[in-house]
Amino acid sequence: MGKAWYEIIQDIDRRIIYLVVFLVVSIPFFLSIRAPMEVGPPAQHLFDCVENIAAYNKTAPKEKIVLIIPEWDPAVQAECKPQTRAMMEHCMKRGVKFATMSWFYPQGVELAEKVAEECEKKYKKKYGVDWVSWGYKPFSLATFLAFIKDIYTLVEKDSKDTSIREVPLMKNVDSLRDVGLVFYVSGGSGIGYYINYALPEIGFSIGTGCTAILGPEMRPYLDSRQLVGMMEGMAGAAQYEKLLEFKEGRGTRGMGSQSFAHLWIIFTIALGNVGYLVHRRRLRKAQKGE
Amino acid sequence: MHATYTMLVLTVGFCGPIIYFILAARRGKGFYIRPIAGISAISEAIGRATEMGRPVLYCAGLSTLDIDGLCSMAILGQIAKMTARYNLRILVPMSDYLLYPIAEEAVREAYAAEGKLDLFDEKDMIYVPNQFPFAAACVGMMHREKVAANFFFGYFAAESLILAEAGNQIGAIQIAGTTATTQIPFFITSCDYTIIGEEYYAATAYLTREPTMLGSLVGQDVGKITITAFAIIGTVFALLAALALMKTNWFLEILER
Amino acid sequence: MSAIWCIEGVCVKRKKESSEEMTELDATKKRTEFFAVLIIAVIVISYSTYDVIRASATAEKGESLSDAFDTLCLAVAAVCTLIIYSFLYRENPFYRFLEHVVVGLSVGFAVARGFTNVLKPNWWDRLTGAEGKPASLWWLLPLIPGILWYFQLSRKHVWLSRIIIMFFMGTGCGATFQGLYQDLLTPQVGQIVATFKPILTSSGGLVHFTWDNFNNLLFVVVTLCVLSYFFFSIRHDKFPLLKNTSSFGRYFLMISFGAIFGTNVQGRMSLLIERLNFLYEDWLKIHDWIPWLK
Amino acid sequence: MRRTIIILITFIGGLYYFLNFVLPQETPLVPFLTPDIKFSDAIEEIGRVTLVIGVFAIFLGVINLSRLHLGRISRRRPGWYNSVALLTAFAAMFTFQLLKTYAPSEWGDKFQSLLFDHMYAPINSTIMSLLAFYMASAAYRAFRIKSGEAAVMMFIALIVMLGQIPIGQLLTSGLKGAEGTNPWYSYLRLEVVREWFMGVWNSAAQRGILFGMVIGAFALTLRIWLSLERGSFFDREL
Repeated sequence: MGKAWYEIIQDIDRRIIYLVVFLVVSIPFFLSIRAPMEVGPPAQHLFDCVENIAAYNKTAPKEKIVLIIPEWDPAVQAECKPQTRAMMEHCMKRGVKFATMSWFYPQGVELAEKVAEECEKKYKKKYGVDWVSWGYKPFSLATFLAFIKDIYTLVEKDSKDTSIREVPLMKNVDSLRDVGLVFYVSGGSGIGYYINYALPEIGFSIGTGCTAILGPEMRPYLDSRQLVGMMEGMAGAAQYEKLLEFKEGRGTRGMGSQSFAHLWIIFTIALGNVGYLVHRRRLRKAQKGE
Repeated sequence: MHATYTMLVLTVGFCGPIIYFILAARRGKGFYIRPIAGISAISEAIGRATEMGRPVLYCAGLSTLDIDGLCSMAILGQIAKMTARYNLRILVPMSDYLLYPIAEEAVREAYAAEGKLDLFDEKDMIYVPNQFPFAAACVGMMHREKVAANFFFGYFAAESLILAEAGNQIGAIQIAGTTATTQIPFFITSCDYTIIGEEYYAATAYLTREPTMLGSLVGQDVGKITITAFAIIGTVFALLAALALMKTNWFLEILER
Repeated sequence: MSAIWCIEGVCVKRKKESSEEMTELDATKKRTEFFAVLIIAVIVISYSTYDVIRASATAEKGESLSDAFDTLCLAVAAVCTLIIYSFLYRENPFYRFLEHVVVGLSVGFAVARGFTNVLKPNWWDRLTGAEGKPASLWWLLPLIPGILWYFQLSRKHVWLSRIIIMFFMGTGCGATFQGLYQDLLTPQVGQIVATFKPILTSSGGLVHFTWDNFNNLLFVVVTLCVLSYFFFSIRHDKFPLLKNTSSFGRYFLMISFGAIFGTNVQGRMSLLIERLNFLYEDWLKIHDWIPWLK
Repeated sequence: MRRTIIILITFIGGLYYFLNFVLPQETPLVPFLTPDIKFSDAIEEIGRVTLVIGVFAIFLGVINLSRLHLGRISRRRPGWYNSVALLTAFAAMFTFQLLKTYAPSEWGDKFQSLLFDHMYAPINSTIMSLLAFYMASAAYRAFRIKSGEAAVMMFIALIVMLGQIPIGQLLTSGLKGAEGTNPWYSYLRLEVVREWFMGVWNSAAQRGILFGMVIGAFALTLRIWLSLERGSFFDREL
């Protein structure tokens, strides 16, 4: 005896679901589909924070810089790379100088440097003047605390092996107090060190670019204003790209695949429920008939 | 980090009732404890494994030597005791080198306590460091050994759904408990029972039914009542301050000292 | 009673049956699978060979071997990716092989890292006085407790290993105390303190109940209801209020878990996008040969 | 006797960290004798020693793993070639990782990169990306309106999913008020509702779980540290 349609759609083989996921995520790679996002408050606040720093720098005697901490590796680059890129684009576009360094992932800062070099070409900026890399520093709480007190005890050379005092950008930077925003891009939770140890000492703003997985964990910090804003996953990057009017960004592009995959999941959920409800109704009718 | 005054007071405020009720329980005072179905289901799962004559798998996830890991080891000891009683094998892949010897010791102890030391095989305890190799090894074990029940107790990250879905595919009965709240939804969708948040720390108390442990649960409830009271008082003070009925929110000031 | 108080898996309660039907595939299915694997293997191998040859041919002088090796590495990575995906179809010998390989790699990596990152700088260098650190034979002392771990392997003296295990349990506990407060009460704005929010505002002598105030009220109510779900020792029949709050608490938990599930879909899809990006763009280089993408 | 020793050792193990937390920052290590050396200054050295002692345990796992797989190979159990692969991979990774750190050479590094960057890392991220598929099948299977709880979870998950993709946002983009105005119905836009669920409901529920968990962890810590914990592992006579 064959199954009724409402039983079939309740029990689709998982392999078919897998196959369709694979196909719908693949399609946008072969067709150029762009999908702009509506901007949410977390991304907007982060954007405003950088804008404020840019405005402050125009009038203040001493410029503030942005410190970008790329704590990611290739495994999460689908989300973290567009976030890093968007922030760097923004800084370069507004002429805000930035530094970058990583504590947990040696690869993080290398990958971020590559991203910065791509931006550099686009905006015709120069290493050392507009941005600097402080390199990878192995983390220990003691070194981190020392770093908060004085960056120069830890960062003696930049990642290109020049003495840090000779980098033009650093002439303006005496301590972490000259940092306006720390932007922590990560799929892990090391941001707690900045919130718990650095924030009470130094009143900078902290923003984060996190994977979508980490988003809910970051919410309480947003709520308690310990974080000014965040880019949440690929969608966060896409929102930021929209604010920047940066159309060829990887976040915006990835959202095409995301949309199709989401729609497929929603469709299967709906299908399963329709089957379930019809089935239940039929069963009830059958019971009444007896 | 050093304790602030508030923290010291709170430490005493939290520890005091716990120790008091543990001592009271030892003197023979009985306490009521509400049931947690996920924990009662553990023996059901082991019963089913016994019927099928297949091993069970215990997975502590990415726990390290912290309180989550220690709790997981305490639960492992209890579950291993049950599997020993029913002459079952328990497979324990571990991802942390510090917890690995502890797990081995816990399982050995459990089998020894039931007088089944000959059933204990060190080769069922394997060490696989790092998140995804660990997940791959667990999934492989589930498929090859055709486990009848999976227990996930400990700290989990992204691998939670990989493990739970693989267990679901082979039709194992699955019980999960974790403190990683972001992973609970995935356990809920793929496991038969999920133990949430604090229930996880209470699990050993439920499994042993020792008066000491039950007393501790009562003490914990006092701690939670304290937090509830704090939240309500704090909100009232925040309201008073917002309505400008008070010059400063001195309740907040005391807390932050 | 018990069923009411658990968050039971909301998954469809299937009849739990063993997966016998997966292992007993009929012969035709096996033959189809064999040919499918064969075809995929031929395509992958021929493409990789072509890619490697092309890389070595286009390389600068003296670099051809090195470039060919790099391209080969890329092919290895792609093959590994494909084999892992084959697990989605079903467990198979290729996956099993790769699983063992990755376990081996992982252990090798962990042990090597344990030596290079921990033992060498923290112990060996201090014992022998390398890297500008003063040599000190005191560092032989940690060996004694270190050896205790290995009494696990002896049946007779296994209790000695218990000493070191419990020592580590003790340190684990001691270190936990401060960690707990980091979540609860950090010096500036802790989680408890952040819960205190005004549920009314006043301006110009008038009292308002704004949208923010409503959210604040909601926040406190949800937090406390969820917390009340975790009360273990209070009888619900004696405290009817608790019965209500804790059942609401359970629904609030479900809302939170649904929200987490929803956001996670996005995160997990990103991982797949990243892998496909590797397969299509880095390995197959679709931008080089698909006309409309050039 | 043995039990007393072990209870004492457990207590001592946690004592330093506990005291370091409880005592004020200025407490000297040894009162009156060393006023300059603070109690908390010893944390680094103590941490280092415990770390070193701990790492010695890593070989225990390796010993067991080798015993298991050498046994399989020597007895020619089914799948013994997998065990060969495991041990070979282990030896190769270990050797090349050490070579890369202490004796770097071009081809040594290349092989290390083959093993790490082109096998270990891609396998890792591919296993992780399996989650995308599992997510879809778990959602399809689990989200049925069978109980109130499942329905709530499904409903919220749907809203959140729709609210985070452009197409979903397009559905309710008509509810936006005119530029600069904020009519009540603009709060019904999917991305706003999503934000609300994430920001208020989810944060609040998470905080509730967190409070409970902190207390639970507190109690367990106390029980283990003071050897009040009971259960097979903790109260067997030695």
